[in-house]
Amino acid sequence: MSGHLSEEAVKQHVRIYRRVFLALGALTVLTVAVSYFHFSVAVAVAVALFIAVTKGSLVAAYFMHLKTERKIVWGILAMTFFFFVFLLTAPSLHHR
Amino acid sequence: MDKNYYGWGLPVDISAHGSQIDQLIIILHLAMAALFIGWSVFLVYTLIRFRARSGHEAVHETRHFKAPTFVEVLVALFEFFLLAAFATPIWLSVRQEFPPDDKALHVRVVAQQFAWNIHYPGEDGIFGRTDPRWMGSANPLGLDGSDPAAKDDITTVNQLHVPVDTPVIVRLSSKDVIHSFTIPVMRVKQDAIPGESIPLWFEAKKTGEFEIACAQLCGIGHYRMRGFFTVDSKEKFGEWLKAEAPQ
Amino acid sequence: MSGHADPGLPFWRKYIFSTDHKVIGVQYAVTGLLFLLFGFGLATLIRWQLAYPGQPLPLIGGWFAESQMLGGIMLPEFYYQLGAMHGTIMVFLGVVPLAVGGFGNFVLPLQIGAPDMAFPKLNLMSYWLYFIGGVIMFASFFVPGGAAQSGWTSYPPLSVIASDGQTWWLIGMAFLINSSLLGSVNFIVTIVQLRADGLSFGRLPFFVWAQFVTAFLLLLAFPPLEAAAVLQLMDRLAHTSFFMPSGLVINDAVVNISGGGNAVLWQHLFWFLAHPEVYVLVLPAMGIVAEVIACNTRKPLYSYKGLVLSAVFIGFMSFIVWAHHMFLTNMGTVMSTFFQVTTMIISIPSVVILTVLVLSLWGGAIRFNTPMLFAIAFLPMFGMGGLTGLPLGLAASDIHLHDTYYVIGHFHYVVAPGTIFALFAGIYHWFPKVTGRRMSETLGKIHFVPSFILMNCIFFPMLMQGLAGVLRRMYDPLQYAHAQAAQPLNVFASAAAWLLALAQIPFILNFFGSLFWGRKTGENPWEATTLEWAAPSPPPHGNFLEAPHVYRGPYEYSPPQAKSGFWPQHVKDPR
Amino acid sequence: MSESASSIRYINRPHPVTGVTNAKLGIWCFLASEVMLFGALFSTYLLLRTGSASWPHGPATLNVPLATLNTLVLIFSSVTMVMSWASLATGNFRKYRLYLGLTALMGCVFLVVKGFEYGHKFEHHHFPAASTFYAIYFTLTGLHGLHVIGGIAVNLYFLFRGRVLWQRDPERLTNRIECAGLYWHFVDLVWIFLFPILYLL
Repeated sequence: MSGHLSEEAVKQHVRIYRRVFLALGALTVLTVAVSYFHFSVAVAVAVALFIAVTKGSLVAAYFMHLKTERKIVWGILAMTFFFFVFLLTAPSLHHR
Repeated sequence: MDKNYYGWGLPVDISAHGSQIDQLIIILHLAMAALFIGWSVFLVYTLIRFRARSGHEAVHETRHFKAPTFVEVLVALFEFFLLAAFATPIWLSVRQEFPPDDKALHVRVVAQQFAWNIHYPGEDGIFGRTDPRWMGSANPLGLDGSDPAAKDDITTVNQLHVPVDTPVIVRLSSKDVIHSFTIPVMRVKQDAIPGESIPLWFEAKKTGEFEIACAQLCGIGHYRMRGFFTVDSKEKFGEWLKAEAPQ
Repeated sequence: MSGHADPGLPFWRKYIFSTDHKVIGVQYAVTGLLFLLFGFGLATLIRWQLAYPGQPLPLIGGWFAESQMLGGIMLPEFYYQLGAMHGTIMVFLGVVPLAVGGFGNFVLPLQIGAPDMAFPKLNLMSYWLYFIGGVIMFASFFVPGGAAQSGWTSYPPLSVIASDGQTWWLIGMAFLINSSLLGSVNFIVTIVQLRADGLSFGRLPFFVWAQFVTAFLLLLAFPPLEAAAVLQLMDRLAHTSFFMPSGLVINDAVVNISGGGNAVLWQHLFWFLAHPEVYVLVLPAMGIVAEVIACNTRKPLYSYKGLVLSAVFIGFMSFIVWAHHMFLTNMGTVMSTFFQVTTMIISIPSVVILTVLVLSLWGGAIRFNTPMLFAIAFLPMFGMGGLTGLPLGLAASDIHLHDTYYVIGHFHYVVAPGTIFALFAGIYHWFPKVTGRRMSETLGKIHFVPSFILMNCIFFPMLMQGLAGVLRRMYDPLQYAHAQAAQPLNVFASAAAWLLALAQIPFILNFFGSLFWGRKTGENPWEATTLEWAAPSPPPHGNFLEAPHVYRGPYEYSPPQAKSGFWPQHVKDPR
Repeated sequence: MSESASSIRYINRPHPVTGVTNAKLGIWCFLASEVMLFGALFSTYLLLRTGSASWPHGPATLNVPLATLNTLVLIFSSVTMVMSWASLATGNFRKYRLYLGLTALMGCVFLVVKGFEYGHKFEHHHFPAASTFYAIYFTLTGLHGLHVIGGIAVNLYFLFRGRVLWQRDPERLTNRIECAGLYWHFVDLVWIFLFPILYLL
């Protein structure tokens, strides 16, 4: 995303930001609402994470412009995510 | 302590699974020596033959060797062969294939800053309940006096006696920090991690008195956590157990 | 010459708080060398206690405080401080700052034809964070209870209940980690963005590739250790129980904490960094050795692509092998088998790199100057280090060898006659570029020969002790019969260690002497082809008079076209 | 800025091949390392939770409404942050300062709400040492809070010092605000995952 945006492009961006903001707000309320239903742990975790991932990707895609970001940034993030998975799961699988 | 147990190479091996580990170590080191000497000879030859001297020009073109890829593949295959044929079977047998409970002697070893507490179940074969609250210098294992099963339990400090040719299942834990229970002559080493009771097993093939050491830094007394590992004949072990039993 | 910092700066902005990558590189290198010397000094004290346990230290025994040496006899607390700080200082304050901070900062921008690093101010901050970390580590010796004494690995619960020195160690580590982290961001962006025109990734000198992979290792592996340090600080200061399981009884008293923690969690987070860290130690060394070998055999490397692919593959694999340090922590068999397989896999690219470097000598016209001697010596020594890793990588043989002197011998072979020899090669090789003067060849050889012999006299006996089961971190080896049997090896290794200390004097004299009396040299004393030799020696601020353009790969030595025997990257037409 | 041999390139102009400026690639690398930092803490959370016999239910022990408000506050601050960048991109310096000020303000509101939450916990003697739940709760939210403070400091710096750079090199300020924005959105992203994991499960 280069620094210079035409007038028209920014107006389009602002419209997107407003819509993303509403979506994020709604999803937040949704995830809180879901927590009041006493689902089993597995379901609760799955739903909560699904909503969180959705909100996260909205922020990343639109606010952080990842949607239009170049390959090199995606490459670094993909590699980081691969090692992130190992880091996240290995200690808990210690006794397997 | 007889001197010829230990020298500059591998210590004497009196363990059932010890010979397999020694075999693996020896094979590995022979292969390593062969590789190292082979490469070193080649290196020295190359250094001498291609040293800078008048009338000798370096050659720009590099591709004149096909051998190395073959050598590398060979080394890789050899490593995986060792892993699959030797290392994994030994590791699985030591860590997973435990002897049947009824045929084995059960012992609890509880490490603490700077001693090994050994706990035998006694006649009833049941370990008395222990609790950190009762642990003190008089009762290092924290045996619960009110528990009937604890009445006949036998506890010693730094003295582990086992009968020869009998599988022994040890439940290893620690009261304070991480220690590591090791008997060099038995090729046994297992971290004692507080908060966990870790099972390990071994079987001694020769009688004698050997030493237990702590292999994981556990404080300033780490170096003086020496225990005695005595392998008795079945009779002598029975006698020792009786002698140690509480009157 | 316009530039972001004009040379008319006051002294302290130009040499102390400079943002010029070359000044920062020299600062890193000199500080790193001083810490290496200090760390080596600690090792010589350890060797005294191992060779003559309980006997008063001659000559300097009286210099130490009562809490360290009582009547010249070393106390266990001080021995374990020496052990923990020797490891910490050599790894985090000595080798990495010299290899990455010193060589990386100075040589890298020059080799890619850039005027400076991408973020000069960030570079300045990196050095001073490192400096503060170093001061904290050094000062921790004088804290009541002494410095950290739970090993350079600081395993809890021991590290959580240790004296105040451990808190200083954690805070010092936080500074060092942030320094390396910011440094790695700087390196990655510099390599990706500031390469000269025509310098594609396929034409990068291997040294730059090694630093590139190293930067990613630092970037992604250090933060988990920082998180672990935060957790351990919380355990120590806020009495939380991240690493403290329930029911702990210390000195016959139940520990008054919530419990429920897991001691092995620290080992996972620590080794998640520490294994990539050991590749951070060796990759820049491989980069230096490749440069020096190519330049002094006067021919291209055997397989540039093989080297680069192996380095990248090592970088990738180094993130998923860490638990081979933890086979004996009651790890499940699936996990331990997985980590044995990944450890076997990662040994392959190391063999490939070593093979390529050895085969690069074939067909060359080898010049045996001092940098080349050190670079050649790196090959068999790193070979020994790599080979002795195999029995430790297989869990079955690891049962006997874990936590013994075999492990100490293994990693010292890789780091001491391996990485540090390569760093010596780098110092002798690039000293003319940094100062415009050459180091003396005779002093260089007087430094090389004894160092090479003595290094082996120290570390080979350790491998033998390891096979005999002699355990590491033992204040008094005479306590155990199996260690007594191998005690002569300790005496021999200790003597070699003290002689090695003497053998460094020629280097120190050479290093400081040559600053004033070394033979003056031009831009390219070694007739090398990479870009740093296209800049004046020492390069001015902004490095190149006019931005270099690159026309070919990095190692075009003895090409048919060039009569002069080498074809620099930036020269369009050699005739 | 002249493109002479000795000045660093691609500060404002994206690199022809990678298509990014130095600062953007740098901030993304930094955020990658932050992913690993919080990754280690989430790994700790996962291990402590799966390893413990009983783990308190989030909504029963923590103040969910207050945290929900905080989540909305942080999301709103993300929007104002990106709006401040967009305003700069169209040259509207006044609107940029307004939005950036709002972002910093929202950050402070988040911290104040967090302060109340912590205060409430301390009153009931729920200190980090109380249990591994509170330990990881305070450590995770505390480290996240430090990152919020860092973000506010950066935003305030640009709020007051932005004009100088705006006059000298508007494009460079726009790039810097974009990078500050990327960091701020990342901090919001971490909270988006922190909130359900600690408060709702």
